[in-house]
Amino acid sequence: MPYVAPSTIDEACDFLRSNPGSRVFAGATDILPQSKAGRRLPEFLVDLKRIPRLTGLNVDDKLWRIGASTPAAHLTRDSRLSGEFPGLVEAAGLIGSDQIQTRASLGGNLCNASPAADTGPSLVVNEFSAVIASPEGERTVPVTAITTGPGQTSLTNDEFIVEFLADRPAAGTSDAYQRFTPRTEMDIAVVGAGARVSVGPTGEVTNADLVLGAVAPTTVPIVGISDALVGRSLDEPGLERAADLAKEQIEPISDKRGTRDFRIHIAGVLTKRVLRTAAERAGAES
Amino acid sequence: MTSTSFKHIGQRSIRPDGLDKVTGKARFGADYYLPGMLVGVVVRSPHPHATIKSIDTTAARAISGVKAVITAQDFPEISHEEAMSGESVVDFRDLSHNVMARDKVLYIGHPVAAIAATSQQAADAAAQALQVVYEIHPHVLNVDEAMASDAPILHSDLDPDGGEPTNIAKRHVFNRGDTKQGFARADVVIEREFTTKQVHQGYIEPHAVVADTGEDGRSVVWCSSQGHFLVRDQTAKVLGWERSRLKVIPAEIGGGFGGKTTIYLEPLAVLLSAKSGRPVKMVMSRDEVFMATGPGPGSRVRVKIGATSDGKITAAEVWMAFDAGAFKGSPVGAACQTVLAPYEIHDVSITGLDVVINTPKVAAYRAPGAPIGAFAAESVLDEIAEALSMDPIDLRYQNAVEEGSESTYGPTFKLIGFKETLEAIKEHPHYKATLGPNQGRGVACGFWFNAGLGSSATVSIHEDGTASVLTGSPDIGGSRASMALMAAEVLGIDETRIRPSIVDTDSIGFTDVTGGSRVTFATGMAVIEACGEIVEDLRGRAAMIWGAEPDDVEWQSGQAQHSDGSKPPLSLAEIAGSAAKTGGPIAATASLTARGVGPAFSTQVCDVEVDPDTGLVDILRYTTAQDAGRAIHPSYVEGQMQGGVVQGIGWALNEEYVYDDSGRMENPMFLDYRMPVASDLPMIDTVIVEVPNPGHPYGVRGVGEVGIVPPLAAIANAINGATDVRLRDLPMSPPRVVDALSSELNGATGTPAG
Amino acid sequence: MKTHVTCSVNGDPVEFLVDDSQTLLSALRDELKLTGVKEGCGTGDCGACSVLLNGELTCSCLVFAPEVQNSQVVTVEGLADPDNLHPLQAAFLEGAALQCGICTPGFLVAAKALLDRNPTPNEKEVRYAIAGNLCRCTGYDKIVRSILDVAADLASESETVGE
Amino acid sequence: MLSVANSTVPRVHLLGDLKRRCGGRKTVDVEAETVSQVIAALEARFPDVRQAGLGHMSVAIDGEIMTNADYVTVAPEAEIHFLPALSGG
Repeated sequence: MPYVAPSTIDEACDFLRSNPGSRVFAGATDILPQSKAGRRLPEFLVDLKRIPRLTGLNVDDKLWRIGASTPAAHLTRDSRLSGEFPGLVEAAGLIGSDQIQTRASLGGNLCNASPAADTGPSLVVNEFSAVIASPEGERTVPVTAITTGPGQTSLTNDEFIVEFLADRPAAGTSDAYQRFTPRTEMDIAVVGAGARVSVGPTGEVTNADLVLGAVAPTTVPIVGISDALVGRSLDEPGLERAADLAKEQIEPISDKRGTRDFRIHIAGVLTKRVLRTAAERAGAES
Repeated sequence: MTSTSFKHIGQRSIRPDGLDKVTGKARFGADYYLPGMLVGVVVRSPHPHATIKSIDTTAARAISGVKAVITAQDFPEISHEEAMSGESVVDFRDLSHNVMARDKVLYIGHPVAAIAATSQQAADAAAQALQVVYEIHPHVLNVDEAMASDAPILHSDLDPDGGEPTNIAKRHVFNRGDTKQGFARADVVIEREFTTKQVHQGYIEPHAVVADTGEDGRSVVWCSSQGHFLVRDQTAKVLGWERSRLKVIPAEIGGGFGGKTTIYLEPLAVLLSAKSGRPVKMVMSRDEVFMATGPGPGSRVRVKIGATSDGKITAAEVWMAFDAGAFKGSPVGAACQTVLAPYEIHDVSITGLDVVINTPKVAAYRAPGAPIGAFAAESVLDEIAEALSMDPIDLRYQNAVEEGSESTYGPTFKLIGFKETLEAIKEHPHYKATLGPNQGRGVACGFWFNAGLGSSATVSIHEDGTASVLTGSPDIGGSRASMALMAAEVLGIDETRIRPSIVDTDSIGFTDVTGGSRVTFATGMAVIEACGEIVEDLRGRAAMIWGAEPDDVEWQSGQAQHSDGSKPPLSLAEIAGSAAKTGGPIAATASLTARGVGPAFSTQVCDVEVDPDTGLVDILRYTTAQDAGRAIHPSYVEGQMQGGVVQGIGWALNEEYVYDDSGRMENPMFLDYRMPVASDLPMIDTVIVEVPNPGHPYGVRGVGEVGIVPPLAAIANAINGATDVRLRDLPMSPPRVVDALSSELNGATGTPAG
Repeated sequence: MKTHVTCSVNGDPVEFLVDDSQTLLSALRDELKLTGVKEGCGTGDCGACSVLLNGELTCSCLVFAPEVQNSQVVTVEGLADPDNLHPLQAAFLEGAALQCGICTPGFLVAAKALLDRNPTPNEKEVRYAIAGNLCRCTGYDKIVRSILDVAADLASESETVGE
Repeated sequence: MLSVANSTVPRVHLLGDLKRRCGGRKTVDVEAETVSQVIAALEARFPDVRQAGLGHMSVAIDGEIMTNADYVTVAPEAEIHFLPALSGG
């Protein structure tokens, strides 16, 4: 299984087109354990870390660009990103240990397509889009279009994510990510919750979004959160309503990491906590 | 005699093997590479219970690079023979069948063949190509399933009651007095049922071995184990070899906790090497460690304790069923003896069942069996204290055993330090600190016998006045430092001038395993004895030099001194320097069975905070007091206490084997087998209590094991303090806590008395 | 077919041949015989194989060996200089921060990575920084204390320099 | 003399299975100077004891638990218990 490390997007695309047995990777933090667990390694290992556009963070007046292979540690160390997307940075800081975060990337976290991936809810709730390279050229899709089920994505074998894009958040808008795990570190989310909340000048909620992970085959945007919270200050009845909405809209499974009932219960708890944190960050009175 | 009267003992010296371990030079089991070395792999059963109909090795052998393939056919048939091996009784037929399945496979991961090849790829390909035909049987995964009336039977020859074969391998019964009368005297009687899951010792170093068989048919084996003599003897037995055909060289060992007091890979590597004529290295992967090496048992336990209104325990009944894994031999017997051992109770009835199930054969795990019994008994005692509105330490103190108390398992205690550990915790600031909302405090106690067994030591004095101390006890936790300190104390020279080494099976007398908390006690005793002989020898030589009688020579501070002060003292180095003129080499050996074992007690207090929404239990503060007898090297005594507590915390909160319906372990990796990480824990405060063991020259008791006994109950009791809810099923993981809290809210009463 | 990798390990130029699917851990141990790097799990869950790869703390079991072409790798063998132990190594010895010692190389490398980035961590920061390293013997108490001791020494040294 | 108080010979204390095999007695006094003689004496008087496998059990003499203690001397006033052999971690 030869290793190749293209240095340009075109080179990578050409290689992938002519070698259908290839698999792209960035941090290798999933592909190597999977091969240990018996999954066969691909015919070619295509390392996407040597393409400059895929590694790095850029921000202009309007837009954030995060290279798909950028290690999570580069996100957590970037104070501007932490200021504008604290929730996404929290999620990146929860992917495995420090050892893992120097390697694991947003692109890998999304394309490994684990329902429990920590950055999924934050990417979705912040409406990130993904620039996808393919032999036919580049296209941009919402991140929700990428993962289609556990271990499955909509990308074809010769496609890969170049970077993630998002508008810079407006003043009075912030996000948060929280997950539940039995251990404080080195664990997989039993439930993960990403929230984005906007508040008006008097501290009332003007918009609220919530996306949950590890409660269905792919991330679940919860419908009706804004309706439950908009116009109110953060009060317990509103949060209770949001928690009920979350619990109604998810379809978790029971597995070694948690039962269905426990996941539903925790989804309700995290919904309230993560919305409160995001709202406080956005300037709401608690 | 207080610690201050010692010059070396009690010092926190730098461990002699430390430099190699912080620089990466130390060689552990997997760190040996020999010229021409082959890679060995094990082919394992994918079924939890099946008859092996046939094994066809033709295709596997045909793969290029494959040098040897072995199955049970290559091992001798061994009949049932029980003998002491290590610290416990081993049935060599079971041992042989566990290292290589003969007729039946009894768990997923049970070896059916082993292959040696020139590369990992070739070995893996051969493993894939091996053809095994199985006839699959239904399986049982816990004691309840195994004892059901229609349960599939694992072994046709287990029938403790003399009837039809069952999965109950043994029934232990300890009855004393009359529990009926005892309970009649009680004002409060509480009976509860508990369950625990299998847990793994969790050593970070996977099992590893290199075997090299010479043209003369003798093998040299490098491996990490808790006892290389045990590896030699068990491997020889399984292979039908004479023991002297094997020389086992101990590698540094990366943790054992009881799990490396048996053999798995060693006979396979030796046989593969013998067949291929080349060195063979075998290293387990982490999932092999989980699926094929010793977990500790899962269990179901019932405990009933009665007490008078003023807190005197009047009677106790205990029923315990432990799973043994695929072959008999769970530590339920030890659990029966330890479960109530800290307390003076005259009317007791204890029954223990050893039950086989279709999982890996259980192995010893730190104070084997005792934590499970203590989880149940110490939880019930806490409820009694609550029912009587008594301080939980006062209740225990009132019933605590002391010198002269008759133990629940029979013998009368000599000098012990249990009450002193209770006092230490009661007086500790931790016990009086205030608690916040959702926080609770729990206490629990534990007992462990400790072990003596056989040890050897050879001490040599070199011409320059330095010394070598050789033993056969693998050092898992700093015991070389303790050997050097004890030798320094006897010889009177600085410990930095003493080099302690652990040497191979051909280079020292037989030595039992590093287990049972015995090394500092028993191997230390051999070192002390050998050093004592050296001192006698040195006195004689000084007398020779002075033309005096040996009785006129005293040994003080590393010097020979004439009793009337008429001669200037002769240092050890001076006498050693002229050794050739005074009788030649100075060396002594001691080989002994260490008598005078002193048992260990621990009392622990724990504060937790429970998140009522998520069920997460946070350990806020933890203090452990333990009677060490005498702390030879206090840092490593503390280390044993802290390590034992944290293993107990893991067992209490999150660790468990999760099996799916097909009998496959679902979490054979560190990501999902959740051992505590650093951020889960507070500092673990220690109080070393020193009530010297009268059976040891320096008062040493063992310190390694008892620390893991109290935490399960201490944490359960603390959770009750925080939530008013008692958890009786391990692990007390967030889903369990949430369930318990919500059923409490719904008015349920928890586990009913059985 | 094997790949020829040239890189720096502990400051020395090295080259080795590997199968492309081989890990950096396997290259260090099996090819270069740097056995101070330990394998506890092979899945990035125990940290025993921790190395610094271009200065970043990494599990060498999660790196394909060919990835380190032209890179700098530091293992536990490279922490001490010829005359002196690294302060962390000395502190681990003084503080009895190891029992069996199998996890020690990984902890030392992880602790170095922490102190390189944050010379004055508090207890919580230390505990989270080493959460990717499992130790089953010590309960972490003496490891955390030893790292904090080194941090305190670094702090007082920098104060002294500042004066 | 069976189960009769006799302060000049070792006394074996019996629990559970062993007690049953010795006709329900709580203690048995035996004329013996070593552990193996104790076992032989017990087996001679109570043939059922042979199935208990005393030779593979630990023995506690005056509170101290030992294995492989066949030739260990027992004092005239010794208190003796037989216990299942144990394992330690």
